[in-house]
Amino acid sequence: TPGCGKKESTNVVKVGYLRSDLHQLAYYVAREKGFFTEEGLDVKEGGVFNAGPEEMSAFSAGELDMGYVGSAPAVTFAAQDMVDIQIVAQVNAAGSSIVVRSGLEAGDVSALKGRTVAVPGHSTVQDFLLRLALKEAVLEENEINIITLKPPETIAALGSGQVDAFVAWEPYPQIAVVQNAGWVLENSSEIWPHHPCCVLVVDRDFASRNPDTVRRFVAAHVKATQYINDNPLEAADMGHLFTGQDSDAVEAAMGNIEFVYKLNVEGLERYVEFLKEIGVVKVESAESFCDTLIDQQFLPREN
Amino acid sequence: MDVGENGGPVVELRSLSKSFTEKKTGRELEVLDHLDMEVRQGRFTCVVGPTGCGKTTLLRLIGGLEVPSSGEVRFEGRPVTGPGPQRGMVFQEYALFPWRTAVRNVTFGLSLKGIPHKEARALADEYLETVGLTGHEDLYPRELSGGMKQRVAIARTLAALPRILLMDEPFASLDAQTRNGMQEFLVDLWRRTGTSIVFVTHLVDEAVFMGQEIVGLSRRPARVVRTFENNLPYPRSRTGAEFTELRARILEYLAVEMSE
Amino acid sequence: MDVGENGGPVVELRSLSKSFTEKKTGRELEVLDHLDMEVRQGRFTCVVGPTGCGKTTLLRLIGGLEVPSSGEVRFEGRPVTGPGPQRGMVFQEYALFPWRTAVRNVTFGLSLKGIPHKEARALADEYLETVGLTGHEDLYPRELSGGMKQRVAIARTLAALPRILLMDEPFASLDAQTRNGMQEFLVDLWRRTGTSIVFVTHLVDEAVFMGQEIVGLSRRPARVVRTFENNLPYPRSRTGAEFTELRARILEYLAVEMSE
Amino acid sequence: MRKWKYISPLVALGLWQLLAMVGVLGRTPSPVDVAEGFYDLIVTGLPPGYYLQWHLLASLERVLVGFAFALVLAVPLGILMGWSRGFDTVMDPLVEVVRPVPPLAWLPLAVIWFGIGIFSAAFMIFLGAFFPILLNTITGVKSVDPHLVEAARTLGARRRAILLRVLTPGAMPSIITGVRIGIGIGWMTLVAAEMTGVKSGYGLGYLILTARDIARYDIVVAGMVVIGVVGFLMDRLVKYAEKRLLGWM
Amino acid sequence: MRKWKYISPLVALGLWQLLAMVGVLGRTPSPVDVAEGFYDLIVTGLPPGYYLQWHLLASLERVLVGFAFALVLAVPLGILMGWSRGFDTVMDPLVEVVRPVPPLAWLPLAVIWFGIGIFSAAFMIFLGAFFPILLNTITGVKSVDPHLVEAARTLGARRRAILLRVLTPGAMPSIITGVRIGIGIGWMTLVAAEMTGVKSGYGLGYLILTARDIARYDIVVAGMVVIGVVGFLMDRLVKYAEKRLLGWM
Ligand SMILES: Nc1ncnc2c1ncn2[C@@H]1O[C@H](COP(=O)(O)OP(=O)(O)OP(=O)(O)O)[C@@H](O)[C@H]1O
Ligand SMILES: Nc1ncnc2c1ncn2[C@@H]1O[C@H](COP(=O)(O)OP(=O)(O)OP(=O)(O)O)[C@@H](O)[C@H]1O
Ligand SMILES: [Mg+2]
Ligand SMILES: [Mg+2]
Repeated sequence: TPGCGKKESTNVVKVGYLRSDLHQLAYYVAREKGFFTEEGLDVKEGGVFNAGPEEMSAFSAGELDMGYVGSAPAVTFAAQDMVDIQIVAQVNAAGSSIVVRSGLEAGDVSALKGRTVAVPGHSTVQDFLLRLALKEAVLEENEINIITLKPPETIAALGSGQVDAFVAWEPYPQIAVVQNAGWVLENSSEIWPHHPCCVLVVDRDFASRNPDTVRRFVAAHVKATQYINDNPLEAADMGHLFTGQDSDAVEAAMGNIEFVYKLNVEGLERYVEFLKEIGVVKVESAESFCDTLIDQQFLPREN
Repeated sequence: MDVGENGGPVVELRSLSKSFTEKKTGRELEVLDHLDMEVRQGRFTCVVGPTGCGKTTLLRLIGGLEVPSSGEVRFEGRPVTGPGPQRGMVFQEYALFPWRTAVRNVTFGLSLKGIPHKEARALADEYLETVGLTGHEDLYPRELSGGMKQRVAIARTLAALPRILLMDEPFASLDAQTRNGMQEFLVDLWRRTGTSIVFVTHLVDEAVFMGQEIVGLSRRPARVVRTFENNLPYPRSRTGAEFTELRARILEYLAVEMSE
Repeated sequence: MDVGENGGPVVELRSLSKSFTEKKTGRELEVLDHLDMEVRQGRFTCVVGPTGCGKTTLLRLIGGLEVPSSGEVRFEGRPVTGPGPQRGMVFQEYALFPWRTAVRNVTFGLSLKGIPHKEARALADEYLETVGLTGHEDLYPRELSGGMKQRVAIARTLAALPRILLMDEPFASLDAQTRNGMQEFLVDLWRRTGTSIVFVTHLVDEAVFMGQEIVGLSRRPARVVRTFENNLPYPRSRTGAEFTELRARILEYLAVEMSE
Repeated sequence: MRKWKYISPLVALGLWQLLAMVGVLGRTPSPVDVAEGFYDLIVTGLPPGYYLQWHLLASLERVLVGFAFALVLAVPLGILMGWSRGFDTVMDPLVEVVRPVPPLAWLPLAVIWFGIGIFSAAFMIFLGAFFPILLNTITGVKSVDPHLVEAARTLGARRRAILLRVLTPGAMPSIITGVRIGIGIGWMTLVAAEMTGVKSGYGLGYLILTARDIARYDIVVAGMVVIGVVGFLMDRLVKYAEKRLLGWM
Repeated sequence: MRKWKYISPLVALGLWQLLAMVGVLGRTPSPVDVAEGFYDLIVTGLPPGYYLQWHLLASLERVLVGFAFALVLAVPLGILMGWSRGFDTVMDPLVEVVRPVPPLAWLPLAVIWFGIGIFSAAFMIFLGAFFPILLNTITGVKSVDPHLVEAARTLGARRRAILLRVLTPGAMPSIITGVRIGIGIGWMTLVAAEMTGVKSGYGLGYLILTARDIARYDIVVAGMVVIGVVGFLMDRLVKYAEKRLLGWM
């Protein structure tokens, strides 16, 4: 406890992550390749979650020290004061796509006019990406029908023609492709290059008491990220094991994900700005909010 | 109507046996054992016997609600194969449809015959008048007293125009006063309509007050112990010497039979 | 024991009135109207009256299960304020605890008094012997016949050592044979133990067969119409001339009262 | 006594607010927060422009459709199962194995079968409502006094009349209890049902899930309160209908 | 008749396979697919190394903990509410408003309050099981023949003895029915409960959600079958216990 004044770091880290999320492959690689152990860490799985909000709730309940999570729940929960966390590293950038159902001709996003498009959640990064794409195609939001649906259901709905297109994170777009349910209209990097996606967060109190532990954890994460980029074939195999998804789909999806650890601060600010605009978060300024939320000190220094 | 007038047999039971298989033990339970009996047209026949001897079973066999194990049940000369509106049953528990008003209980059988609603209603009103229930047509069974329920049940059965009325201890759950009233009412009704009646009871008093013929059954398995003729004139008194004498005679006779 | 021996009054009802508010209509229903009555020590008192006149209400007031609207109920000189084991109640519906065996129904009151388990069991066995139920101790109520249930209820009440037994039509749901047997049994038990008994019934026969004093109540609101002394020696016969004569006298008297 | 009727919700609210103010509840929203959430829902909507009343209406529609299917299928099937021992023996194991499967577990199949939109939501609600109605109908038919059936037979009734004029009205009290439980459980399946995806963007369950996604716990609780109160009112409504319908009881 | 007992599941299976083979079921897995899913679950596990039996055990543990809390709280509360009219009047509205709130709607709060792991899952199951037990206990106490209470009073029983020795055993049949329904509904809350996040990676609900994420519908259905069959067996078990416990009935 802070009151004791001791700064003796613990080696035990309770970590949370999302089940079947290919974006968070670095966690799995660090664990399987022993990078955490190399750093002298005892990483305990505090919880495997179905969705980001539950993981953030677990931070609220004090059950987790660190977590791999999407930037949407991380930012919204922090803005609502539901959690006291810091973002200490990027997990991936890009890695989402707009997929159109098979049999539907579409040259670009403007062809979606009057169509039904699914996003995985209101105000998610994917929601924002869709809005950006619409703006580019000079479409008003009310010219298409945006619905909310979780990716596993979305693919079934796409196959049966219930939705015409969807935006989701990998590997769902590639699964839709492999299943012949749809084809990729646009990758998210074309809409917003290097846009931030999943992040590594830490409980602020934990970070202040165990800065060294956090640093070592981030180091393992960095190592894992580099490993993925250096060994794409093996990484794809591990992605298959991690998610249980079809290996062809995983391999194709890997190409669309940028596994990076450097924080895209500017991108996060832009996303917070968007959340502020649609009234989801109420902060004075996106910039100062991100300033307090993001802590880059644990990342390795550039040389 | 002349009460003494009697026709031929309307119900004939020939060497009738009935046994049940007890569910728990799987044992065979003999209830009726080669029973022979006749019910004559237009007569008021009472059946008395100790509890559990098989009176209800006997009546249900006549009604066609049970199938004999052996022997035969004939009604108007033809074998009985199932229940039918010619043989009207009046149950001890009234068995009124609780979701139907008095009059709609009576119309139940009528509308089954395809009689149009209005006509059925008018007929039912008549039958309710017969049993003295005018003014209570639209009450639900739970709003009626025990005696009134019993009358509705009788009216409902009468409306189906049965050629014989089978009554299974219909007054058993009534209190003494109401019961006496219902006995008088039933005798009166029978004298007016002339239907044949088989009335089951375990009270000798009741049988002596109403029946022209009193059939005494033995303990289970039931046989007919003896049939008493009762030619006392109607309306009968419950306290007269002849009444008391016949009652005592039957009780004694049955008691001797029972103690064997 | 000499049946003729009588003590002073054990229960005194002084100008007792009771009315209920009907839930549906909100009307006041007068059930007892300034009723005066005394029950003498050691006597067998029967209370008869028509259905719904207030017999049960009267007994419940003595038992302390109802509060008088006005007037007073005294037991052994002291006002009654609630139920207690000195005044044992025997209900028509047996009111046995269905989840307890016969003997454990009897030990219920004993263990409440803090009597240790073994001792209570031994005492209960004795009481069950008194009512002739040895060998049936471990049966559950649903496994007992109506008469046997009634005996267990009596044994249970006796075990609480009441100084008076209040019985509300306890035999009403028994069939005629069993009922007669229970009447004989109760008279016998009373002659052996000498407890005071107040026995409510609507059957004059029953009252005449058992009671030393027969209190006739009027229709609601109940008043005491008349108290008959019945000095016929025990064991009584149901068919003797004196019996029939007294029965007829009471019936007639009540009938006149009722028809007013 | 009647005036004490509303004391417990009030005391519970007060206590809740007190605990929140003392700070022991941590991040659980207080009643005042929830009131503010309500205000936002009514004035701004969530997502903005999507107001509370439309969320409620959309949910009610789904529940009614699912419930109507449950009613129309469960009652006749229940009457047949209650009446025919053979039919009951044959169907019972199937019913008993399907019954405990959580509606939520059907979600993936519901989407495959019915797509998104009202029918897959209604299907999940159907699953919740169907079994209580079915089981109560069976029980109701079995508990009809056999004397009534016998009486009807001696009055000349045959199978059809026994089913429609004796067993159905006789089982009605139990059927209506089943309807009450069924509509309650159907309503309780709402959140799961709306996880099948809503096309319109409306629905109380959808609202709760959206609010959760953006950490608006005040709105989560406001949504729960609406579900609770509406569920309570629906129950009272059915109870009232029951009283009118079963006047003879 | 007994040999017809298993005919309906068999016929249903056959029909299902037939429809799948004809191709009308689209992506719905056929019984043979499901059997293969079972094989995978038992041999490979999902995620690999996580075998079916451990999923089942983890779920059973959660359900039992939630159910135990429900039992321990609902029975005494129900007895008090059934016995004291005042207490009932005061508590009833609160119960009636909280009751219709879907367990799934509590999910966000459950995680804040109990974190992840067994207690938040158990809390959701608790919510499912609590109300049926409570309501049945209340009904049970209210339906105890008032003559029994009066008889006990004339035998010298006071409040404590009335509550413990008359009302509690008298309400037992109804309480046990509540327990049966409660454990059933608790079990049906499983998938929702395991959406709170699981620490161990085990759980049938978790399994179904995982399988759904990766579109392994064969395993989704296999999980549903396990839930259905176990739910059925649990019900039979409680029924059996009921028979032994209520020997006097
Ligand atoms: N369906 C049945 N299955 C098994 N046993 C039966 C059945 N119906 C009647 N019994 C038995 O047959 C015997 C005669 O029964 P029944 O009802 O005919 O007697 P009862 O003379 O009408 O008696 P009570 O005076 O009590 O009405 C009883 O021992 C009863 O238990
Ligand atoms: N708690 C009550 N509330 C309202 N009315 C009551 C209540 N208890 C009894 N009564 C009414 O008081 C009257 C007398 O009832 P009571 O039970 O004392 O009659 P009884 O003489 O015992 O009748 P029975 O011979 O039918 O047992 C009846 O009209 C009854 O409806
Ligand atoms: Mg009989
Ligand atoms: Mg009475």
